[in-house]
Amino acid sequence: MTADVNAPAPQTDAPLLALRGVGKRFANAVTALDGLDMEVRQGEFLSLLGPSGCGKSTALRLIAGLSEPSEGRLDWHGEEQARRAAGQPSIGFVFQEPTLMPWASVFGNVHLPLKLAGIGRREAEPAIAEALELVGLSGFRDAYPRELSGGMKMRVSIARALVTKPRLLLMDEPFAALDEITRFKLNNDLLDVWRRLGCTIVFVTHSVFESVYLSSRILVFRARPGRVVAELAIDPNQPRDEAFRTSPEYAGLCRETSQALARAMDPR
Amino acid sequence: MTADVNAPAPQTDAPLLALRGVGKRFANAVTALDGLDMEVRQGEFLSLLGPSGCGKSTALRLIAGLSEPSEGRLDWHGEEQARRAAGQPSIGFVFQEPTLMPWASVFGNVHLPLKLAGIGRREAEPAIAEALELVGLSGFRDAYPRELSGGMKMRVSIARALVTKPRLLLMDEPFAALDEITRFKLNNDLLDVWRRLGCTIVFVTHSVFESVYLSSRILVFRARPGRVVAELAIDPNQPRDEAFRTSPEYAGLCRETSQALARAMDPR
Amino acid sequence: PAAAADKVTFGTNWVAQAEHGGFYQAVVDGTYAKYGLNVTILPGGPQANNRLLLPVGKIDFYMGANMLQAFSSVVEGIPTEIVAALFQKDPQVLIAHPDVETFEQLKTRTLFISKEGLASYYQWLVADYGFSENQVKPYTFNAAPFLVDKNSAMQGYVTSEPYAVEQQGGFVPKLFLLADYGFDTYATTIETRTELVKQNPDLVQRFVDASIIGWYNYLYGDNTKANALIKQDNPEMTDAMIAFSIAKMKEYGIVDSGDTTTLGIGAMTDARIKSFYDKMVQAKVLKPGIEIARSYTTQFVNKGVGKELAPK
Amino acid sequence: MERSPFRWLLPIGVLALLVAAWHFIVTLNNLPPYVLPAPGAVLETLIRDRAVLFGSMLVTLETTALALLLAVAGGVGLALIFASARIVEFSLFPIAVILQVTPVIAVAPLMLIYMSTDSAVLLCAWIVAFFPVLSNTTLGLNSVDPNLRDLFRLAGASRWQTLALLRLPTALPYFLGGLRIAGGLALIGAVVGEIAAGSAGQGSGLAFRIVESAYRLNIPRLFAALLLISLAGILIYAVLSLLSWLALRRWHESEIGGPA
Amino acid sequence: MERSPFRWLLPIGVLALLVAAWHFIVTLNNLPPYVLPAPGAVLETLIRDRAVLFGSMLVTLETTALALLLAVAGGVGLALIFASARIVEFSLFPIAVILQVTPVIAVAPLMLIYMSTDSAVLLCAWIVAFFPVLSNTTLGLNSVDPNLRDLFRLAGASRWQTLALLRLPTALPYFLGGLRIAGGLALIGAVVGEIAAGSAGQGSGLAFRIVESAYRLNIPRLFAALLLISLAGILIYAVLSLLSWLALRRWHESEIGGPA
Ligand SMILES: Nc1ncnc2c1ncn2[C@@H]1O[C@H](COP(=O)(O)OP(=O)(O)OP(=O)(O)O)[C@@H](O)[C@H]1O
Ligand SMILES: Nc1ncnc2c1ncn2[C@@H]1O[C@H](COP(=O)(O)OP(=O)(O)OP(=O)(O)O)[C@@H](O)[C@H]1O
Ligand SMILES: [Mg+2]
Ligand SMILES: [Mg+2]
Repeated sequence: MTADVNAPAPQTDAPLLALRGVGKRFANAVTALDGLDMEVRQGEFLSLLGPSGCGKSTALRLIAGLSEPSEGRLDWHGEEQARRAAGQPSIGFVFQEPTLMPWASVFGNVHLPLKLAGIGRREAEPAIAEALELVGLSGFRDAYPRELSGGMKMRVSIARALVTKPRLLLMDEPFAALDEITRFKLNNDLLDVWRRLGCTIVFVTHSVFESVYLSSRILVFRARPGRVVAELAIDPNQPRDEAFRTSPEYAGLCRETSQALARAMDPR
Repeated sequence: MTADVNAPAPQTDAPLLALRGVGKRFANAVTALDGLDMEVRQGEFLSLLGPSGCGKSTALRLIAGLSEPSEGRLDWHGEEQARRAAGQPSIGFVFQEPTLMPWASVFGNVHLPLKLAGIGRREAEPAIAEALELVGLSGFRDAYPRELSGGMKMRVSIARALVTKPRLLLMDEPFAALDEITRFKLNNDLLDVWRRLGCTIVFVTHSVFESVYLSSRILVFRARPGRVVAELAIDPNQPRDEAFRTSPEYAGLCRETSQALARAMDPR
Repeated sequence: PAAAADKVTFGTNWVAQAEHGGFYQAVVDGTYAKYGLNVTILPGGPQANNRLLLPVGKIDFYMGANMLQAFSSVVEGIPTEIVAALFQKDPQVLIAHPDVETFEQLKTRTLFISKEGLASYYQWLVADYGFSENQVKPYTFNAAPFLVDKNSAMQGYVTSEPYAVEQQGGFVPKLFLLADYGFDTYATTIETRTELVKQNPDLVQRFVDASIIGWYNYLYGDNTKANALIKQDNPEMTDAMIAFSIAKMKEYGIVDSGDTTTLGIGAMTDARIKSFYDKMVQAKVLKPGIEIARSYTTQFVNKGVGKELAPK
Repeated sequence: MERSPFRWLLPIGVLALLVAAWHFIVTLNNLPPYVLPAPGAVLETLIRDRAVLFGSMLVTLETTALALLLAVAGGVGLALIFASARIVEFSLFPIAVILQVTPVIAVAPLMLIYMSTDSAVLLCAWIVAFFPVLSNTTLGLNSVDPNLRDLFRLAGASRWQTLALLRLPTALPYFLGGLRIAGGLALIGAVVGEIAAGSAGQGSGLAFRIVESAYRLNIPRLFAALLLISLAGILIYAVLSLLSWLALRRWHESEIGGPA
Repeated sequence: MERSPFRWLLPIGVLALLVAAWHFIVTLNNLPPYVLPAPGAVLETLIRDRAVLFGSMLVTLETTALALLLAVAGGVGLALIFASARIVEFSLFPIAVILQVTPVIAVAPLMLIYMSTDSAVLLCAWIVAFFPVLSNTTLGLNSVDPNLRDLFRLAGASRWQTLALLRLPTALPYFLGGLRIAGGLALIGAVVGEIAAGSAGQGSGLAFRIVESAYRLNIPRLFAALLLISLAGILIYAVLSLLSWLALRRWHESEIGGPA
């Protein structure tokens, strides 16, 4: 499978979700987020970048509705608002840890979201096979999680998030455990998926290069309390390919992003 | 703390360990390694690079003695041989997963190897504080693992491996979950530790850049069955600093390594 | 002199109650002391715990329930024997609702019988009267199932269960004392080790004599102190219950009837024991050929001890 | 060794050692059979009275099996009800505890008023056996990996799906642990139930044999009956351990590396 | 709700409901007290006979506490021995199972030959209670995260250190689960032990009150005794749950989010 990196990007400017003055304080008095304002736009590929422990995962969990903000609010817009009201959010989440069910095979783990949607084994088979093919694990469908390498587990988790073709894809450092070549391939595959499905992706990464290569927009976080300190927009219609990766424009964007990140780490 | 990147590297050419024709086959008939020949030299910084699932973690576990090869053998040399015979291997291991004890605080987790060596809380305090300072977690000594972000957990794990100042340090993608700035800082800190302690480091990574920046030697693995397909030596006395990172020499080495990796991924 | 008194322990087979009255009497009125004995009574419980303590020497005398157990001791080679029988009649009774007129009618009733009962006298009821095991339901020393099931009867001690039935059920039940229908075992015996009989017959004699006197005094004398001790050992016991038990013991001649008028309380005769054994063999409760003579000795009883204490 | 067929010899060897010790204690101290019968005498009795004893054992085993089955059904069923919310668990657990601590010996007569002997025995055995299943299963149902729980939440899993596909598998090792405890308890529950409420006479279980033997002071026979109970207990435990191994060997730490 | 102080009202409310149902069953069916006494009558008896009953309860509770303590010591001790190697566990577990399934009712008379009544009662209660602790602790000791085990191995941890610092903490939630089962079992073990081996008469425990009340058809009093046992059981369970919560709330899933 080769990604059609030249197809038009699905981005629109319609807002999907706005976080307004969101704060998150944990029981142990750690303030993970404070006064976080950010927007997620319909169909964009948004990357969150920031130092370790700055609240990226926390923000992603808030967006997913897995935890409630201690202050501020989340506003959903448009179609998605209706969907959520009807209790049919279509979210794919790749957790920072693989989060596989130890008692199920690779196939079973990837099948899970479909099964939960009432799609049986037989019916789900093609979609699962496709997802496993995408992450290069076709040969391991009957293996159990404990028989997989770290990167393989993470790939199963990615396949599981993609198999439902969700409208909103939240990914928490999905490629951190992967070698560069697999990573590049999956970068392209993900872009392809994004374009084909026209879905919205919020992507947490530590790699400046990756964020620039993939995103249509990058938010840079600072730590404790976590909030957005910089925003970079990248032309979504710019084709993402080897040529882009070696272009001076890319290098410039990376430098810019790196500087923003460096500032975020030492904001004083 | 700034790393003294210009101190002489501790490398010698004396072999520490040789793996000869090592194979590893798991109970489920997956052959993770087959005919692996490699050497670890006294005092070197050796990186293992290779596609996901190629057997890097498996090789590291064999070196650590955590699993036995199905075929072939491991020969320890010199001082280390005697040490092992006396049952006093001094190994620090950073697992691919954080592997923290959920019931112990950050302090307790880092204390663990010292405690096992009979060093009490009070006595161990300065070493633990130093290790936590190194990974930037001084403020979290009383937090429990489940209250930490993914990257923070991994940093605790790194601190735990460093706190004993081991003679052999085995690290399985220690920095994969970290942002680039933290990562760069820890890269330098690790080089500093390596030089100061004169220890041997075997380092698994997915980042070509990282491997070139850190290592005195790089082994590139191919997958199923896993074995070494390329070897690159980098002058250990070359200072590792921002200048090196931006030098054309560095870029060339990175390109060379990337190509070796690309060949490893498609060996036919 | 109290200092020289022999310390002996007497184990009973149930919690303290009027059926043990004579022994308590001998304790409180100093009869045992007078016979040079310092007696401790160790009450039993629903499990016949104390019985095994006799052969191993933890207790010196044991209150046996009936002759059957003594016979099985012979079968199992346990060196104990009966030295006195305080109850001439086994108080074992079948308790029925008032509509039951005859013993025969019980054959059509559900019978609540304990496991021990089923293994012993009930086999005799099957053999001699044509009762059936199928009509039996377990008796768990609680009369409620009997009270609820109007078409049933249950086992009991004539001196004991009928009281609870009268109180709670509000009717006077029909009682069929098995002894009156031919189940002629002795009951509430004193058992001791054969070795003790051989080596210290004097001690045994003193215990038997004092106990017999205790029984005379308990039945016919002032038993208030004995009853107080019973109530102390068993706080569940009430004066009404004790009065009921004593009345029944007298009414049915449990302790003092038949041979006792001539031989005194505690009497045992070879003929009676032989007759009972033969019946049990007939009923297949016991095997033939048991040396029953080894299960008892009459050397300590039939001497008319204490007879003068009985009202004329 | 851990995997060799000889491993089965070990527990048997240990038991043999125990029996030998027992034998020597009896012969050296010259203990009479009513204090402690020699193993030989017990075995002899077992063989001589095999018809009666094995017949009784079958009756008891039947009760045990049924009680265990019902304990599983009841324990898991209650655990599922409790699992619906912490607050339900909190409100209803006292009732389960009351059931657990009710001495069946005391309530058996009341049971007999309303049910047949067999049902009463079964109920007694059930009361004794259900709690470990309930308690361990509840613990297991509450020990779900929070990340996996989030995953299910996100995937829009219904309460029921989360239960079936997440909480139940998580609870499986705990449940199987509870089951191993319940197995032995069902057996003694059956025996105690028989003592408390069981029928006597022909066709009755081992408890009656025990009571009867005790009454007749036939201690070797009492021990033969106890021996059968012990064997049944070991058998039940072995079967449940095997079951546990079969269910968990592919993924749970406790069973990776061979059946316990 | 889950955290509010009113949560304590819920189980009490449920129990109150149960008592009300009990009351109406009795009055509507006009049940005689010997079949099922009304709650009022039971309470009355409880208050009237409080001196005797509470005295007995103390005796029983003392036995229970001691038995539970010994069950923990014995269960954990055996689990530690078993933990030394799978093969040891495999060889010795049958003995533990034999102990578990031995009906104390049957062997109590034999125990009395060798020990005092009090010890025999204690032993009975112990036999009933130790197994869940043993079984769950063993399961927990074998459920160690394999990565952590490797970590310890690498750090040159001694067998003893691995046990103390890794396996025991891992086993803690399992152990505490076993303890909650054992708590109730120790209580019924004490009651059964008292019935089987206990001396009757003054200073004896609740079991004796129960047996004697049943025999005398003083059913309200029997229920008063049962009530006390139930209350004791709930109390023990609550204390053990609290203990469990205190020990695990900072790290184990089963207790994060409030005591069960
Ligand atoms: N459950 C929790 N309880 C208490 N504190 C928490 C909890 N989860 C996260 N935190 C704290 O919140 C802060 C942000 O955590 P978060 O996981 O969002 O960081 P992150 O940006 O994802 O970091 P990383 O890149 O290392 O994964 C951290 O300081 C962490 O210690
Ligand atoms: N316990 C196991 N049982 C069976 N197969 C295993 C086991 N551990 C690893 N494998 C297999 O061995 C191969 C090598 O695994 P290993 O973990 O060494 O890979 P790796 O190079 O570390 O990969 P990654 O970069 O993804 O961590 C994989 O194909 C994996 O499926
Ligand atoms: Mg994170
Ligand atoms: Mg790996």
